[in-house]
Formats: sequence, structure tokens, C-alpha cells
Amino acid sequence: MFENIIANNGLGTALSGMLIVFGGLILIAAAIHFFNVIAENLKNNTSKNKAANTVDDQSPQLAFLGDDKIPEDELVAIAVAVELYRKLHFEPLQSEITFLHGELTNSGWKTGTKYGQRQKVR
Amino acid sequence: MFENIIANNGLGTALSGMLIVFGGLILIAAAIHFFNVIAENLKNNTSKNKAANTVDDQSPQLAFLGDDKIPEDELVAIAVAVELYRKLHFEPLQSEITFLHGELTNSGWKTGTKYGQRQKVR
Amino acid sequence: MFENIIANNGLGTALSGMLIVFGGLILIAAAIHFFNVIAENLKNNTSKNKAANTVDDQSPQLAFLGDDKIPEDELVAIAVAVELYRKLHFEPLQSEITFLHGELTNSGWKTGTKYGQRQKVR
Amino acid sequence: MDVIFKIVATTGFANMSWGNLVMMGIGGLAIFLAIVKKYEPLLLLPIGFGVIMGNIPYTAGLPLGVYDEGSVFSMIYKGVTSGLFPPLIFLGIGSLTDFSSLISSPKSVLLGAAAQIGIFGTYLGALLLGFTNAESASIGIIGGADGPTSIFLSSQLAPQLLGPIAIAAYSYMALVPVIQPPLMKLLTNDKERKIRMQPPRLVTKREKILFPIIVAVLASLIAPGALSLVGMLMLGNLLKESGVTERLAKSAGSVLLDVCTILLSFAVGMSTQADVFLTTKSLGIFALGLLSFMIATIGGLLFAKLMNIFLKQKINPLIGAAGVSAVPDSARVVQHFALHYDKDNHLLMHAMAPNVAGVIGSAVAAGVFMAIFR
Amino acid sequence: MDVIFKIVATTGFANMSWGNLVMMGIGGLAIFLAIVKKYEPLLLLPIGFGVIMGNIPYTAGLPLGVYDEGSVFSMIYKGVTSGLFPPLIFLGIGSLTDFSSLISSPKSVLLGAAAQIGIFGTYLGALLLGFTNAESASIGIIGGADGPTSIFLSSQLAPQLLGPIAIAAYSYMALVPVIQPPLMKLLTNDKERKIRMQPPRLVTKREKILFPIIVAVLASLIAPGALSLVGMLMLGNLLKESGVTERLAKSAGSVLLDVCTILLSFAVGMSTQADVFLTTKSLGIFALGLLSFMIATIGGLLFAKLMNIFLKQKINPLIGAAGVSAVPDSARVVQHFALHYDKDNHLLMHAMAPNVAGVIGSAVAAGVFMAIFR
Amino acid sequence: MDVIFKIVATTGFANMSWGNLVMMGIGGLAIFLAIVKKYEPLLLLPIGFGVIMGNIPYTAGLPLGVYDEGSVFSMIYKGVTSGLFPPLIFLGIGSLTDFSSLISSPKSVLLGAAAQIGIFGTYLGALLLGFTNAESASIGIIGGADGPTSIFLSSQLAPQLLGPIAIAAYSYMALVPVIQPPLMKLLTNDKERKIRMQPPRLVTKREKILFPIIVAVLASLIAPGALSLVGMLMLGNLLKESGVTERLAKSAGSVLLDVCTILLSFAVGMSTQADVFLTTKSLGIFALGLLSFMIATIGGLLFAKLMNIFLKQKINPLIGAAGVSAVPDSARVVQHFALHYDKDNHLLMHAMAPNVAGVIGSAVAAGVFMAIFR
Ligand code: NA
Ligand code: NA
Ligand code: NA
Repeated sequence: MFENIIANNGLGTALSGMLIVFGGLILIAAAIHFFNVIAENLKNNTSKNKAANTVDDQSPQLAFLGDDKIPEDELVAIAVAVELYRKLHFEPLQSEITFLHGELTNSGWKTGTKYGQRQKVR
Repeated sequence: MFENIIANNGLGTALSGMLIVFGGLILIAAAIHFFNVIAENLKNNTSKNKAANTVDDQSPQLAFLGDDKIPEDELVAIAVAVELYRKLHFEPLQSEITFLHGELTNSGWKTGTKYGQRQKVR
Repeated sequence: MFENIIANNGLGTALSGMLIVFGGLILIAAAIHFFNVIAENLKNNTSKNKAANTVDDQSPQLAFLGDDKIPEDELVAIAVAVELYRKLHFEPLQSEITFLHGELTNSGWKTGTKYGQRQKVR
Repeated sequence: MDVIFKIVATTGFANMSWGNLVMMGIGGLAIFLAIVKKYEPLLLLPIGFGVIMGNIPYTAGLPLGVYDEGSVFSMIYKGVTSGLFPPLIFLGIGSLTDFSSLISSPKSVLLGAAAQIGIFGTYLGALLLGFTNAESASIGIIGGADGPTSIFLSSQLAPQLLGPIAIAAYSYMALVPVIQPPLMKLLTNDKERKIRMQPPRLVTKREKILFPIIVAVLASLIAPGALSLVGMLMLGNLLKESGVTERLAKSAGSVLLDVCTILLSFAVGMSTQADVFLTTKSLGIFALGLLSFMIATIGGLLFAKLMNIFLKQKINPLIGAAGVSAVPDSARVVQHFALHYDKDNHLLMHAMAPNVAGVIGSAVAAGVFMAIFR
Repeated sequence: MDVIFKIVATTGFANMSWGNLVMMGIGGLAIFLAIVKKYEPLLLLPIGFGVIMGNIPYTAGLPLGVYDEGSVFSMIYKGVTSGLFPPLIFLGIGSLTDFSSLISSPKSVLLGAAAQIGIFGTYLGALLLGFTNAESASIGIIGGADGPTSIFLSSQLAPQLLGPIAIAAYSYMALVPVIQPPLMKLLTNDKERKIRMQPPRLVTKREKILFPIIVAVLASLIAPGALSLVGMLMLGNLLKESGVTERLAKSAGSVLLDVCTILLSFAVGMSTQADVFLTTKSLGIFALGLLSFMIATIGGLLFAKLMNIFLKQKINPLIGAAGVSAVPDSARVVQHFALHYDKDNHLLMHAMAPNVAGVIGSAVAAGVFMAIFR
Repeated sequence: MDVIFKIVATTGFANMSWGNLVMMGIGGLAIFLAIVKKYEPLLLLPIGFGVIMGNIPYTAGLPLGVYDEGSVFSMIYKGVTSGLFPPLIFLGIGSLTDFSSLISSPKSVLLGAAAQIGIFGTYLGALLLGFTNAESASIGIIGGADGPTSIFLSSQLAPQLLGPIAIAAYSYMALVPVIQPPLMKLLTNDKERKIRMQPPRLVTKREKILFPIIVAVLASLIAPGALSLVGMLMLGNLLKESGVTERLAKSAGSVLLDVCTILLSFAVGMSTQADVFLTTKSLGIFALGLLSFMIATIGGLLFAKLMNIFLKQKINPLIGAAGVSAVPDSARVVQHFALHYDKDNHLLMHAMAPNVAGVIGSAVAAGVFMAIFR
């Protein structure tokens, strides 16, 4: 029953395969761990000022990657833009909003199969 | 004069071609008609509540595909987003708006032929 | 030392190459200059009204390519749209704005390596 | 000195022919129509520029044109001649098309079928002029008024005629607002033009999802040759209507469609080098193409009138003219024409039904030709 | 009359087989799962539609299917069988993936390694059923739960099995929420399920930039065969994290990814023609694929428990199940499962670490197989 | 045991050479410059990553690298060596470029021509070092400071040198802010640097539309070999300026450009395997490339001074340096340099005219070489 496995040295392949996978990923883990150690040291050595700079997007407060203080109204504008961006690109907008039926709808019919002057309006 | 048509059995081909086209499209029409019949039945059978749900984008009132009521301010936000989206993507914005000539224009000149740090600002 | 150049008629190639490049670009310059002359004439001949129409995006005032006067609130809306568009597409938004850490972040974790229902939310 | 002569001999000025100049003028005309008249600019502009570039003469041996093995443009042209671009374009078109008007009005499908008589009539006409079977089929399909379908069938049956057929198809599609109104005037009376039609019923999301699947299956079963075109068109539509794959539909309907359109149009334009394009065959193709559009328009109009004999609720026969497809131009032509006689009679969405049905009809017709002649 | 017979004989109705009908039903089921159950719609929808289209019968000789030389779909299928699409898809995926959870928790990498026992176990199982070495490796990789990796390895080692392997891989990835919970229940006790884990530390931008470079180099050094997949995955991630190439990352992660996904999925679906797909081999592949997913899940769970013996800060063994990858579904399954027992125990971001590690692990495993069997 | 040896023997560690390490260091440097110094990140980042990946050693026979028949990366590299990517990139660039500065100031074209002396001077220098005619032409074109043009010409004339030429071209383009200022200081005096120029006149939409058509026709007529590059550049620009094909221009200038850039850059990086890259030829190419940039800069500067002898309205000779192209970096270098001597003297838009003219000039020069040597 196992002759095909034996003939193909299946066990050897499987074991050494697992070995390589573990070896490779342990190497990667070690490299990342090395990062962490260095990161820890760096953080302790550098001033608070610098440290604030390395705070990441998993931060519990609002945090910025840049050094500069961003004007508040610019911040608001960006936030609005992000909000709109998400609405535009991540939500199935087109199928959720519909347009009034009436004179305006004619424009909705520009959608056609030939892609001449067609515009994607629904 | 018609020998090429006869030699190539042109009439046979043309007639049977029309036959197939009509046959195929009638089949499709029948299938769609079958939909319509079923749709009609379903609509009559199900409650008003459910029926409101199947209203489509050709509806004469504002209609939504989802079941949930959408908060009004979210609705406004989405409508603004749609409006902006249309302005952004369907209208030839870039060539209609121009920027002030002066200190700011320098940024306009980032547009260049090499695509290094170039940004598409007009 | 120069035998390879001589053997390959390098000087002839280089000189005639420069000749063609200069010839070609001078031709183009002449054609453009011709434009300019015509443009100048046209501008003088046509009414002020029409001339305003040919003002370009290097104009020192806000200028529009279309003939029609644009309603002011539409103008404001377009300007906002442009502003947002630039924020959205030209600035490294995603890496500058971060989101609060807390209940909401779960959605942030939809980002994964498989592209099933993943949404690009950070 | 030798080198200078060699270089000068390679410049285009030395090799320019009258034919090239004529073609460059035609290319300029296409660009003019695209920009000033706004006739199908997405197609005519790159085609026109391609025609100009394709008629820049150069010494044989330089790998520049679409017919030169190994040149960049020959690689792009391969996307046309192999038939790859048209289905990809149909994928994008499907993801932009709304079939609800057709779903709510299945009998309009027949008008989309009737207009295909232009294809088969012109096929006969082409045979009459001495073209072969495969060539005649490719020429006839111009009357389908669908660029990708025409190019696809030509690439499969008569690649040597691809250039003129593609140019003819796109030209007449751009000229639909000029070709159709006189025929509409001739074949309808005032009373018919004023017939108002009932607003179409509402279509559910489920119907919209099932529609592309059913159409793809039925059309491919009855004419398997239509599989590549109808399959991709309906895949795009399914991606759009399913509601769960919007990002795929968006990408297919934007960049993929645009890039394929640019490359296909430009390469088709480049293929019109005067020495291969300016032939009596091309003239014949242009004449037959116009005939094809006219027969198709007449077929749609008359069939609508025929249907009215049997129908209790009369349809406005003008919408029959929209059966030629050329989406959405012919539907718009119907709208404008009808408004002229009754300023409150909006036929646009009624005309969209035969309009999109015509696309399916032409693809089926192309499938039939492919099955017979290949 | 002859012509009509010829045409009718070419219609699909005349050639339909029971196998075709079965496959079309399967395709319809995939579409149903995609739309109604929202199981991996971006993949299952085009695959399902492809399965239906691929089982439309047509007379031999017509160049329509993926196996017909010169047909449009054969050109698209070439992107699959040549192994081109999977690395491009990985480029896009890399530009969308956030590896910070993994960076902040390197020991989770081991869970991503442990789950790969599903691959090697199933490789042995396939040998047992009589498959060849190359075939067994390709079947085993289904347990990697990464569609592009499976398709890539199959295209390199066993192209004749590409269809069933791809379908099996994507099907089981879609069914992760059904397959994993029973095993999680079986192999963990109540106390283990309630283990809470510390929030991960913050990751700096510099680490995020260095991560893709280091992983790409190490993974490719230890298993050069993984270069194509890991290299492109990490290139995409570097484009994203560098902060200076956002436009490239955006394009790779949107349209490029989408277009490759559509074409790959549809072509894979088209490749399931009943006569090549409905074989006992396919049945075996599906059975082995399920086995593979189960072994992988078990391997991850048990290895997490094993690690807990040595760790001072215990990890929740449930996150071991996320090591199979199937990103991000299996991580979500872990989250939901854990919430059921402790409504404040959010494991999602802890599970993402083994989840993305599993992708790298599978690619390395594929690299090993490629080095040995090719 | 045998299998383990076989696997270990296939790992990269076993085959690593010093050359590979050196190249990986160079790749790392490129990434560093891209991210930290922000030098041409869109190009240097994928190139640098490609250099690293291309120097991962692997046992011969595995189809991984760009030179291995049938590998994924060989397919992508084919897009480079066949010359396909550069024209597509030029299509995208054209759709992003504003030529109004050039239109309003036609005499600046001459500066864009003068800088091409770098190309022909270096061509002679390369002949001197013993390179063949075709190789010398490809090396000379580095001085054109246009990546796609360099790659295109190399792919047509000297594919064996494509790697080092491409790397040299992009490196020096990134280093323009380092290479040019000393020469500008050396060759101009304080008074010249302070010359102010009149604001350019306004350009009409009609001129902007006619410009790409006329340039494409004239450049292709005088140097048909430039057709692929200039044609596509001007097609992109026409799509942008026409005002009726914005969606096409947008797609060409975003995703198409980005995807081609990623694939071209990465593949070029991958092609620098130490054993083919680390040769004395490469060293010579790098030295000649630097020379080429320097001659081009000097040529532009001196020609501007020469023009001033004949011009009533003096031009600022600094803008001559922008004639090398490397758009828009060299124009920015001019701007910064001039501001240093007169803080109100904004030369940026004056420098853009020779800057974009230099692109056309280099393409024409490439066309000349192609006509002679192919
Ligand atoms: Na049609
Ligand atoms: Na995996
Ligand atoms: Na240049």
C-alpha cells in the first residue's frame, strides 16, 4: 500500500520540506526579533521627541508620521477627504443611491453598450 | 450576375442565419418574459414590506436597495460624495479649472515628461 | 587610437546625426512659431469677447475654457472637488492619517493577503 | 557624406506618396470630427492619429509598422488580429451597460433581431460584388453597428480586410445621427411618430443578476461562435449587477476598457497604410457598409410596424431604428427625432431595449458566420 | 437545407452531455455561494460563470475553449498555465497587506510554519492514492490555502491537473468558516479559548520598510523556487510601505490585481469542461484537498498548544488555526469563535500574524517542491 | 538524507558569490536613495529591489531569472527586450505632460537640440573604447537622460547591454541635482545667472491640440525610427489636450504607466545578475554615461550663450542645462540654482521648454541611430 510513497521517497521529501519551511520561517522570525530588540534599544536611547515620531498606525491615539504639526483646518479637510474617499471607493455607492425619475433621468440613459460618449451614470 | 451568390449558397446562409438570430433572441425574450411572469406572481404573493425591497433604480421615488433605514446625515454625506464623484470622474474638470498665476503656479510645473516625482497638477 | 572611430565612420555619423536632430527640431520650432504668428493675428482680429475664450491656464487671472458663465455655487463646488481630488490623489493620504485604536479598528483588519472580501481600509 | 545620403534617404520626405497624403488627410478629418463634432471621440481620435502615423513613410526593413515582424506596433496589432481585444472590450462594456430596459420589455428583443437583416442582406450584396464567403460575412457584420464584433469576426474570417472593415464600422457608427433620420422620416407617418409608450415596469435585482447568465447560456447554445463575445459581455454585466464584485466591475469598465480601446483604435488606424488600404476593395467595403446600416435601420423600422399589426398596445415604430445598436447613439437619435414631433414624448429608455438587444443579435449573427465559415 | 442542418448541428443543444449539465449546475452553485452567501465573491463569481461557459458544447474545430489553439480564451488561459498571473496577483496582494501584526509578534511565524504540515501530509496522501510526485506536490499545496500559490505550482509541475486543483483550493478557501470551527471545538478546551493576549507593540515605519526586503531575501535564499511568488508579494508590500511610491502601489493593488483576478478566475472556470474535469482523479483531488485543509488546521492548533508548554506568556491556541492562511477569512473565523466564549476577547489582530505568515510558509513550501521536482 | 542534500544544495546560501553580495549592496543603495533621498523613487525602488532579487543564487535549471526560458520573469523581461514597455510608458508620460511652455517659446527647442551633443559625443567616446557601432549608439543615448528612450534603443540595437545601460541612465537621472550645478557654476558668470526672462505668452487650446499632431508628423518624417516613441508620446498628449478623451488619458497616465513602470523597472533590476553585470564593459558604460550627462549639460549651457549673441531679448543661459531633459528634475535644478543668485528670478517654467524639447530631441536621435544601425 505504501509502495508508491517509498518508491518516491515521499517521507524524506515531506520531512525535509517541513524542515526547510520551519528553518526558513525561523530565520525570518529571528530577523524580525532582531528588529524588535534594536527597536527597543533605539526607543530607550533617543529622546521622547524622536520617539513620538515612530508611533505607528496601531497607536491608541491619533498619530502622524510627519514631524510637522498640521494646521487644524487642514486636518479637518483631510479627514473629510478620507471619509469621502472611503465612501467613494469602499462602499457600493452606485447601487445604493438612486436618482429621481423624471426629466433628469434621461442622463441616466447615457449608459449604453457602446463606449462612445457614454458616461457611467446610474 | 448572381452566380457568386448561388455558388456560395448565399441565400441559404442568409436565411438560416436570420432564422438562428430570430430563434435565439426569441428564446431569450421568452426566458425574460418568464421572469416577468414569475416576478408578477411573487410581487402579488409577498407582503408590501418585501415588495418595497424590490423597487429598482427606475423608481419614481428615491429608493434604496438595503432594508435598513439610512440616517439622514449619512444620506446627505453620500449625496455629496456622489455629487463630487460625478464632478471628479464624469466632467472634464482638469481643463475647466485653472489656477492662479503667481507663486503657487510653481507647483503646476511639476508636470513634466519624466515620471519621477512628477505630480499631475495643472 | 582613433582607428575604431574611423573604421566605423563615427564622425560622419555623429555630425549627420546632430544635423538631423537640429534640422528636425528647427522644423518643429518653425511650425510652432508659425502657430504663434497666426495666433497673434487671430487675436488681433477677433473680438475681445472671443479672445477671453482663448486665455489659457498660464493666465494670471482665474480663467475658464468654456464660453458660458458658470454659476457661482457650482464654481465653489468644483473648487472643493478639485481640492479634495488633489488631497485624494496627489498626497500620501493613507500613510498620514491614522485611525483610532479601539472597537473600530477591527474593520482595519480586514486588510489581508487574500483578496476575498478584503477592503483596503487602514 | 555617404552617411548623410543614407540618412536623408531614410527620412519620410524622400518616400512620401500621394496615397499617404490622402490617408493623412482622412486621419486629420477623423480627429476633426472627434474633437469638433464630438463624434465617438474615444474611437475616432486614436484611430485618426493612428491613420496619420501609419502613413509616415519609412525605408523597408525598419521594424516600425503594424505589418513589420517584431516591431512594437506589430505586437499591439496582434491583440487586434488575434481577436483578443474585442472580447476584453466587451467585458468592460458589459460592466457599464444597464439591461433593465430590455428586461422589462422582452418583446423589444425582436426589434434587435430584425435589424440584423442588414448583416445578412449586405452579406448577399458582398457576394454579388465578388467577395468570398468569409469576406462577405465580415463585411456584412458592419451593419451590426458594433465595432468590437466587426473586428472580432474579421480577425477570425478575413484578417486581410480588417483595416477597412474596422474603419467603415466605426465611421458609420459615428455617422448614425446623419444616416438614420432621413430613413425614419421616410418610413413613418406623423401619427406613428407620436405614439407614446407606457413606462417600463420596475426590474428587481434578482432579475438583473439572472439576466446575464441566461442570455450568455442561451446565446452560446444556439450560436456557440458567439461565446467569446457574448460570454465576456455578460461576465462584465454579472460582475456589475451581482453587487458583490464592484471592484472587479469598476476595473474592467475603466482602465481595462480604456487601455484596450486606445491600443485597438490606434493599431487599427496604423493598419491603414495607403498601399494596402487604398484599393477598390476598400471602396466596395465602404459602400456596402453604408448599405448595411441603411438596410438595418429600415429592417428595424418596418418590423416594428409589422409588430404593431398584432399588438394591442402599439409600440412607437421609431424605436425599431435603435435595433441596429450603435449604443447609445441610435437610441438618442430616436429620442431627438420623436421630441421634434411631440415635445413630451421621451422614447430614450424605450429605445434602449432594442438598442442593447441589437448588440446581442449582432454577436449571435457573428457566431453563426463563424460556425459556418471557419 | 443543408446549411440549416449544418447550423443546427453546430448549436450547443445538439451536443450537450450530462456531464456538461452537472458542471453547469456546479457553476451555478458557485455563483449562488458568491452572491447569496458572499463566500469569496471576487473569485467564485467569475469562476462559476467560467464553469458554465466552459461547458457550453460546440463542434470540435471551432476555436472557442481554453484548450483550442489560437482561441481568445486559450490566450488568456496561457496567463494561467505559464504561471504569469499568480505572481502579478501576489504583487497586488502585497500592496494591500499590512504585515505589522507579524512584525510585532515574530513567534507567530512558527504557527504559519506548523500549518504547512497540511501540505506535506497531503503530499503523502496523494502518493498513497497513486499520483506521481509532481502531481502529489501540486495537490498537497491546496492545503496552503493560497489560490495563486496553488495555481502557480500546478502550472509548473502538473498543468494537467490545474483545473481541479484551482477549483478545490478556492472552494475550500471559501468554506473555511464551515471547515475550521468543528476542529477548533474538538481540539481546545474552554479555558484555552478564553486566553487573552497582550496588545501587540507599535511598529515603526522603518521596520515596515525593511520587513519585505528581509523576508524576500531570506525566503528566496532558503527556497529559491519561492522567488517568483515571495519576491512579487514583497515588492508590492515595499511599494506600499516605502511611502514614496504610493501611485505604483495603488495601481498594483487595484486594477492590475482586479484584471488578473477576473481573467485567471474565468479561465480556470472555463478549463473545467466536463470531459476533462469529471474524472476520478478530480474526485481524489477534492477529497485530498479537504484532508489538506483539515490537517493544516489541526497542525496549527496543536503546535500552538505545544508552544504554550514552553512560553511564559501563553498564546491563545485558536490563533494557530489561522496559520493555514486563507487570509483574512481564517483570522476572522478565529475572532468569531473566540468571541463566542468571551465577548471581550478580540483575537483578530493576533490571528493576522500567523495568517500572513502562512502565506509566506506556503510559498516556501511551493519553492521546495519546485526545486525538487522540476 | 539524499533529499536533504539535494534541497540544501538548491538553497541560495550554497551558491552565493561575492559578486552577488556586491550587487545586493548596490540594490540596497538604490532603495536607500529612493526612500531616504527621494531620488526618482518610482524607478529606483523597484529597480533596487529587482537587483537584490536578481542576485539571489539558485541552481541552474530552475526557471526563475529573466534569462531562463519559460520563467515568469523572462516573460516580463520580454516586455523590455522587445521594446514594448517604453512606448507604452511614453504614452502615459505624454498624457501627463504639459507642452505649453514649449509652444509659447519655440526658440527653446534649439536648446533641447543642443544638449543632444552629449549623445553623439559619447557615441564617439564609446567607439574609442572599442565598442561596436550599435553598442556605442546605445551607450551614447544615456546622455539623452530619458530612461524609456535608452531602454528602447538598447533593446533594438544592443540587447546584451540593456541592463547596465538602463541602470546607468536611471542612476544619472536620479543624480542630476548632483551632476549639473558644478557645471552651471563653472560655465556662467554672475550676471548671466541673474538674467530675467519675460513671462511666456498664453497658449490657446487649439495650439495645444495641434502641437502633438505636428510634432509627431515632423519628427517621424525626419527620423522615422523615432515613430514608436514620439508617436506614442504625442498620442498620449493628444488624448489629454483634446478635451474629449479624458478617460483614455487618465487611464494611460495612471494605471498603464504605473504597471509598465513597475514591471520594466523590476525586470531591468533582475537582469543585473552579477555574472552578466559585473564586467569591465559595465564599468565603461557607467563612465561613458556620466561623461554623456556632462557633455549634454555643457552643450546646452554653451549653446544658450551662443544664442544670446544673436538674440535681442537675452535668455538666461542656465535654462540650457535643462535641455538634457531628465524632466522635470533638471528644470528644477535650474530654478533652485537661479534663485540662489536672485531670489525673485523664477526660471522653472522657462526651463521646462528646453526640458521637454530635450525629450523629443533624444527620441529623434534614437530614431537616427535606429535608421543607420538596424
Ligand atoms: Na448590433
Ligand atoms: Na498558506
Ligand atoms: Na533628452
